[in-house]
Amino acid sequence: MKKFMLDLIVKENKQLNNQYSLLILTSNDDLPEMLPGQFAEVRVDDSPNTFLRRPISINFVDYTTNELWLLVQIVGDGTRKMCSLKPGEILNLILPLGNSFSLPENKTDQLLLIGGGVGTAPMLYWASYLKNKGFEDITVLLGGRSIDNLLQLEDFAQYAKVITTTEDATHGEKGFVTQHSALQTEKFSAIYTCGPTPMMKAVAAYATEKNIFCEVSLENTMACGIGACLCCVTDTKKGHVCVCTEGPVFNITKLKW
Amino acid sequence: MKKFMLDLIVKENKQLNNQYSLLILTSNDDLPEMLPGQFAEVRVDDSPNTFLRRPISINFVDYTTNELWLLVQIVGDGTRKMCSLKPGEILNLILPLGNSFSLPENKTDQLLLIGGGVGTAPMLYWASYLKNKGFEDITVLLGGRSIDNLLQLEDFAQYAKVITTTEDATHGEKGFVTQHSALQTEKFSAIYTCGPTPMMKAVAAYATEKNIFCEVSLENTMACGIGACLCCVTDTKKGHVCVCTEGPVFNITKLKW
Amino acid sequence: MVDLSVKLGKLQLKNPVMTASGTFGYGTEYCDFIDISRIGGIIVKGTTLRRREGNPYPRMAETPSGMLNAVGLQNKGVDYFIEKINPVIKDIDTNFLVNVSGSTVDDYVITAEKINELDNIPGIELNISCPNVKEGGMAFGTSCPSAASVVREVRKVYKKELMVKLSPNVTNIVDIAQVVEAEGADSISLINTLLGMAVDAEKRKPVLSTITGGLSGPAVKPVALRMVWQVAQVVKVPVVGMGGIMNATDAIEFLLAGASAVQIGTANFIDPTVTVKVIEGIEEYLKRHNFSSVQDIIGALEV
Amino acid sequence: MVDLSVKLGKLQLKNPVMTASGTFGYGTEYCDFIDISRIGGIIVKGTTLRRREGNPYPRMAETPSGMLNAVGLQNKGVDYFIEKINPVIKDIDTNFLVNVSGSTVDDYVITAEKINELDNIPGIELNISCPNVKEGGMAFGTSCPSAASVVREVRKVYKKELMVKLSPNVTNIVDIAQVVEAEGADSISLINTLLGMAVDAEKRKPVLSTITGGLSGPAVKPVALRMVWQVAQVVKVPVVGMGGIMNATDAIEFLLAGASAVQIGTANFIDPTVTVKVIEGIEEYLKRHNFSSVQDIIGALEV
Ligand SMILES: Cc1cc2nc3c(=O)[nH]c(=O)nc-3n(C[C@H](O)[C@H](O)[C@H](O)COP(=O)(O)OP(=O)(O)OC[C@H]3O[C@@H](n4cnc5c(N)ncnc54)[C@H](O)[C@@H]3O)c2cc1C
Ligand SMILES: Cc1cc2nc3c(=O)[nH]c(=O)nc-3n(C[C@H](O)[C@H](O)[C@H](O)COP(=O)(O)OP(=O)(O)OC[C@H]3O[C@@H](n4cnc5c(N)ncnc54)[C@H](O)[C@@H]3O)c2cc1C
Ligand SMILES: Cc1cc2nc3c(=O)[nH]c(=O)nc-3n(C[C@H](O)[C@H](O)[C@H](O)COP(=O)(O)O)c2cc1C
Ligand SMILES: Cc1cc2nc3c(=O)[nH]c(=O)nc-3n(C[C@H](O)[C@H](O)[C@H](O)COP(=O)(O)O)c2cc1C
Ligand code: FES
Ligand code: FES
Repeated sequence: MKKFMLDLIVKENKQLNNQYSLLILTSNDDLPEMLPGQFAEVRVDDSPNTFLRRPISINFVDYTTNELWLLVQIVGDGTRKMCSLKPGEILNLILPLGNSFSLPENKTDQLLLIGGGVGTAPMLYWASYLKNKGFEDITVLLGGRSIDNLLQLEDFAQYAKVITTTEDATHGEKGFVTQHSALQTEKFSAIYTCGPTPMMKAVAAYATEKNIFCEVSLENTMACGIGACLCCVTDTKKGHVCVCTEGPVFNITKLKW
Repeated sequence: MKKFMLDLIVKENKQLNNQYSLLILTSNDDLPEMLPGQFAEVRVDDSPNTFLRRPISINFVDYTTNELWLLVQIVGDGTRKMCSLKPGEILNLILPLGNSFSLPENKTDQLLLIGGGVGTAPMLYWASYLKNKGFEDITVLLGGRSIDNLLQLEDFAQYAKVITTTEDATHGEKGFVTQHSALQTEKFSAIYTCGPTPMMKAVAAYATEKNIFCEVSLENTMACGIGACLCCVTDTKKGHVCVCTEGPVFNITKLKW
Repeated sequence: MVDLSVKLGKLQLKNPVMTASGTFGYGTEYCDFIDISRIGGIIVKGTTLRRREGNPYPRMAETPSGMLNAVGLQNKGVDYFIEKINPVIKDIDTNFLVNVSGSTVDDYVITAEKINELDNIPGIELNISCPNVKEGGMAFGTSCPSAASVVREVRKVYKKELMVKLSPNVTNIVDIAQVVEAEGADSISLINTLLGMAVDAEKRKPVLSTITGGLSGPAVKPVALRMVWQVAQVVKVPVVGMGGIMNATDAIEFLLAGASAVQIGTANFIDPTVTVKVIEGIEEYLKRHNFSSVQDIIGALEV
Repeated sequence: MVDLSVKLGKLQLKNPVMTASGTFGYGTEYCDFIDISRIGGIIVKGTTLRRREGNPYPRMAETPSGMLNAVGLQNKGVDYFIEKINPVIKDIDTNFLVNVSGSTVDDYVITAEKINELDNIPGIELNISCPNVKEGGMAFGTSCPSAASVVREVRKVYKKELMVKLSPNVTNIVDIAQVVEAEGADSISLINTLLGMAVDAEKRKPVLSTITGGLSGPAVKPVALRMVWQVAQVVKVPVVGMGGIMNATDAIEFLLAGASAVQIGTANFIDPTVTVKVIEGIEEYLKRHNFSSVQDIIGALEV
């Protein structure tokens, strides 16, 4: 897929709570094609401690309104600056980067999308994409420390059945995503997950045990995002591969997990 | 004089034209005492190319309204950022720094203040200060390439007789400040000047020839502004001295000009 | 029209802007963003005799105005380059130079010999300065005798442009440059990365798997400029300057300090179109200052 | 309550935060902003046997996340320090160390002898690393024999804390550190500035009157951390780390890498209260991580 460096316009910055913002970007030109699971490298201007671009997942794309959504969690100066952008300001992005989630084979497959914290970001676009392609049985399982870490629940509800866990029992079942009762009661045919590594490893262990197809979206420290610097490798059964080009989505059978 | 590091509040940012802004700063506490000729070291936040503070003259202080004025010319990233500050934003300053202009002896002395370009900055406070101290005969001579470079004419008019030169004859007499007819017709007893070095040197040559008391306000590259780094020296008859502590105001007889 | 072309030893470049090894892949990674044939020269990523897996991750740490990398010369070996990469880049109209690394002098020599056979590759950049591999690389570039021996042996087998890339992690860069010149280098490029380190205070661990790594980006520009200037004062062969170039002004600073050409590395990560912008910016500068050729500003610093 | 005190050779510091020579004047310049007696130690500006006018201006250039200086050890000489400055700082309750520079070994020795007589000065920092003066300074710090000779001779006459400050402009910092330790240094501080250069592209001139100058600030932090870590691995005497420390996190990184104390330089220019903030930040970090003493984190990097 052709990559672009684009100046997009901030249409709206919805501060979901003091940790998360949803940036709605648009452009005077048509947005390029992007796939679920891909990400953008965002240039953060006017931030002295942010030298390199920051990788941020494609949260949602609406071609009818020409909107690209980014869901950003404040963890440092770069994300803080992004979350304080005002409507009308310009954000420079390189996109779309990386591979994408794999389409399941049968429209009737029972699909589970698991997101932890800001790891839900790529899942919204994936859920909507699956729904649009005619998949019928989509469950989204979101987990977080507390209700504040469960994001975009209403958006997800348009495309999927939504179930949740929180560690403090403020929403859904109490505990971690891997402890959700649905994992015991349902027979999923494919699992897609993104979130903290321990969570993804637990999900992968579950999938391996049950012999379920499973893709995880990995994070890594990135400098270029386009396969030029070799800084973002992860260790696979085939050796070191770049997360920015051969990932971020990996089938767990390829990893040394 | 005691120095302070203060967070001041931007009350107003008057964009005089596309090159100059007048920043009106205020504080919830009383502003400290400052003298004409002194300067502040301004910290510029969110500007990746601005690592050190920037020295900016005290343009005007109004203790009744608790206002400090800074007149800033955009020359690079630091000054550009200052000139784009919005009301309510915070600016961190160290002040007051350096020495000040010397009070003349007699209230009837014929005083000439010469400013070139943004070098007029310290002159406004000096003119108002002199007027308040009861000096009666104050002339301010402002020069610039064009009318756009003549700043705060109306403010000056409250305290002094204002005469001007422009190189393109868009305001006042055509030419450089040192070519103004007043220098031929009037007998000044003291001259104070700030502006580009070639201008100040020409003024100093005039003063030396006519044997007139003359003080110049020098610029230099500064790192600390408080006499700690020894980066800002100028060569005087007594050797290297720091412009930030023994200046910025120098009597021309002390310089090797 | 201003003349941007420069002669670099045995090479003729259409303009003095090249890309730095390890930061521009094989060039093709950037084809979506720019016409890479506009670039004066492309130094492909560090190539060794045998395939190398590189260092474990994490391999990167951001630092003030710069970054540390500990890639460790991950590459599939020179034969892979010859068989798989070279056919792809063959017809792109710019100079592709291969950056050659090794753990022993023999490694360097055999790799260089193989590349000498490739008609479309007009030169190599001998990397005697990689701080990220234990056995080789930097060790060669930090002492005169070892730098001399590797250049001498490679020169015997390599007939085309032999550019030698120096390490900045030395007491006296001039000594190394003179030795390398004496052994027959056609040009000298510098600087490779400065050896640095990053610590995660919260985790109380080094950020990089290798503890130390190579520092690049604007943070190193003052050191790079100083070394380029020092070397350009004493050697007769052309010098290629790099280290923290982010824009045309930075590139011009290196040219003024004595570099006949520049390489751009880390900046490509932030702006994949930076090379073309720098070429255009140099042209604009020359016009504005009424120079007819980039030659007029090379080493033109008034001291 | 956490214990911030550290032992530094013959010195006892109330906390591990000192100020770096040449950036904090004689301390008194900062009295309007902070209570300087809260600082663990103050290294006063570079002092030489005879008065020095320093270099011509311009002496300063801003660089990405850093600055170059070419002050050139401007000072009024050791006798002036003894007569005019020492009486003023005498009663301030912190450790004042004098940073001693010289052009010859004799210069160093005589200056150190004179300072040895001052009861209130518990130590000197021997600057064998100033890149800004032609004759001396850095030359001593960039070769083992010359570093050895100056430390040896000064050690003979100087009885109190002898801290030796190393130059980062060397191929092998560990060699120099070991030699300096062997000759009797009580502690080792590093890094002094990296030799760098700035060019004004529009004027086609160097920015500094001396062409090259010393680079400091966050830009050098990765190099400084690496060298502190390398040196702390091999020497037994305490190491004092510096280079680009802007906040408590930076300081903690140096402590974790093996520094027993840190010095803060350039950061004072941007925030004259930074020293106190760093002291408070270290205390806060120790509490948050349940350490009872700063000793617990010195060299505690898990590698
Ligand atoms: C493929 C991918 C997709 C991502 N998608 C999203 C998303 O949709 N929304 C979101 O909020 N975050 C996302 N992240 C994480 C996001 O990139 C980091 O949070 C961000 O780079 C931190 O920048 P900062 O300047 O705010 O923090 P910093 O001050 O730089 O660092 C804060 C913390 O973030 C870590 N970090 C710094 N840089 C990176 C980097 N380049 N990659 C990974 N971690 C880093 C640091 O180790 C540190 O612990 C994604 C990361 C990757 C690799
Ligand atoms: C005592 C004093 C008082 C001043 N008063 C005013 C004032 O009232 N209003 C005003 O607009 N300007 C004033 N200046 C000049 C002002 O400090 C510089 O224009 C400013 O620092 C430039 O910062 P920048 O980031 O915008 O430009 P940069 O991108 O840093 O540089 C642009 C140009 O400014 C020069 N410059 C950079 N830093 C300094 C520095 N620290 N000192 C001097 N020149 C520098 C550079 O050489 C370059 O030519 C004063 C300077 C001094 C020394
Ligand atoms: C991620 C990365 C990988 C690098 N790999 C190599 C390499 O393989 N061979 C080499 O000679 N230099 C390598 N370098 C060094 C660069 O070519 C260049 O010398 C250095 O980065 C300084 O230039 P810059 O500041 O413009 O990046 C690498 C640099 C980076 C950042
Ligand atoms: C303006 C200036 C003057 C300096 N003068 C001296 C000096 O006289 N003696 C010395 O040993 N180091 C001197 N240094 C080096 C500092 O003490 C310190 O080693 C260096 O700046 C790195 O620390 P920093 O990045 O915190 O500034 C000077 C540094 C600066 C910026
Ligand atoms: S981030 Fe550069 S190769 Fe992946
Ligand atoms: S700016 Fe530091 S002494 Fe004047």
